[in-house]
Amino acid sequence: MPATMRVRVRLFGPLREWEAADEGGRELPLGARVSDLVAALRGDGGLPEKLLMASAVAVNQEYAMAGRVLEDGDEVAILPPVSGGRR
Amino acid sequence: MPATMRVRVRLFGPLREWEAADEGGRELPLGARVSDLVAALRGDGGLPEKLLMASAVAVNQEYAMAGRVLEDGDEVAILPPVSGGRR
Amino acid sequence: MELVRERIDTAALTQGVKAGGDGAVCVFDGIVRDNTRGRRTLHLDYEAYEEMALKQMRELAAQAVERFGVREVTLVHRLGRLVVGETSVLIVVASAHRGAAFDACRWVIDTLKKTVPIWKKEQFVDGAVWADGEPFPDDIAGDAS
Amino acid sequence: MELVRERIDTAALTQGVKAGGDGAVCVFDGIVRDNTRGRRTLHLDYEAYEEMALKQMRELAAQAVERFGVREVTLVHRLGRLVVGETSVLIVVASAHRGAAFDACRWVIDTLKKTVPIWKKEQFVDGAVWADGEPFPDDIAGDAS
Repeated sequence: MPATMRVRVRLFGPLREWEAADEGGRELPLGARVSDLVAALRGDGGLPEKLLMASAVAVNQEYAMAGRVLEDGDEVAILPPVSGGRR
Repeated sequence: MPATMRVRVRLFGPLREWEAADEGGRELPLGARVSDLVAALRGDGGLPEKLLMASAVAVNQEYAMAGRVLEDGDEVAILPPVSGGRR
Repeated sequence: MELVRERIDTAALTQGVKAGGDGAVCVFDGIVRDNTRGRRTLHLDYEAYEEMALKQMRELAAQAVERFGVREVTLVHRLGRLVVGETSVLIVVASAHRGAAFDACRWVIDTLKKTVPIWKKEQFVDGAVWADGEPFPDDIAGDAS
Repeated sequence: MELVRERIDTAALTQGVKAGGDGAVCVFDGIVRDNTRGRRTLHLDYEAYEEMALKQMRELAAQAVERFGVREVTLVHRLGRLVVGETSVLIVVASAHRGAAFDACRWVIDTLKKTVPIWKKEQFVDGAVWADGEPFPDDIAGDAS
């Protein structure tokens, strides 16, 4: 039995416009990092590379680095460049 | 008959507290400059030297330099450092 | 710190903050403009990663108090559909002195625009687009790239 | 631009300025603090060389529009007796962009405090003194010294 975990993936802003935007749980091998999840999303295709490149990632509502190790049940959000406020 | 003119002298802020603060007209020789009027006020005594040193002068509601030549009927205001607004 | 869906009551929020030791209140009122680079705007739709945005807004306000020594920072952002002239974000900083009030107010709006997870879609007469957004600061950018 | 003897209605003045092209309003509200360097203030009395102060305030506003490219500057100063918590000066700057709004607002209050002929006397529990005031800028200082 392979050692896996599930994380919840959330997409926001312009990333919600793409069909690939499944907001559900995602199975990952134990010990997977933020970068592994991003690679998996990229592998799915469907999300525009340019936007993905410019995006940040938050784990459990805090910004997280690419090397951050994920845990079962984590909420991982892909955040395109933000545009709150007003110019 | 000496050639003289009259200017109106006005004092503001802390300068109003001194007894010398006569706000009336003042006779000056024709061609007198801002610096001559200030010297005359200084000669009267009664105005604190420190405050006078820190003050600016306005002629007809515009800041004026010491060398400005006065004209008959000018309004000359001695303005201590201003303190409007709030820190 | 609040995310709201109704109109932001600038007057009430501004009046509410003053205390006896304050000598300066600096307010930033961000409002929906009628155009972006000359293209006429009909309305804007703001959305947020709400749980995270609120957390970030609270942190921003606390950091501003600590960094600039101001007494209080109030920060409200509106979500949903806004029309021209409406307030999208309001920042009120109360402080004993004016320099700190200005500095803190500006730092809060500048930082909010780069880090708080809120996005806006602009509806023009001839189509809708998501605003580009600002690049993330370096300390956040370890990321999906 | 106004010198007034009644309460300054911050809310009304702030609401009144917005126009369609504005994306940012920066407000500075200068209020009477309850102390000066720890000494408890009862009230302040502001007085002005009114004709000149008004002229200077109009010039300040016009210069701010020209220097910073903002759309509009509103500037009101109160005279007479003010108690703690009351607004002595209100500056409202409306602009398409926030940087110019902040810069203009700050420049107006900084310049006003150095050049507009207004003075205040502070009444403390144990006596009254005229506020020191700020030294005049070099371009004004040719003067009574």
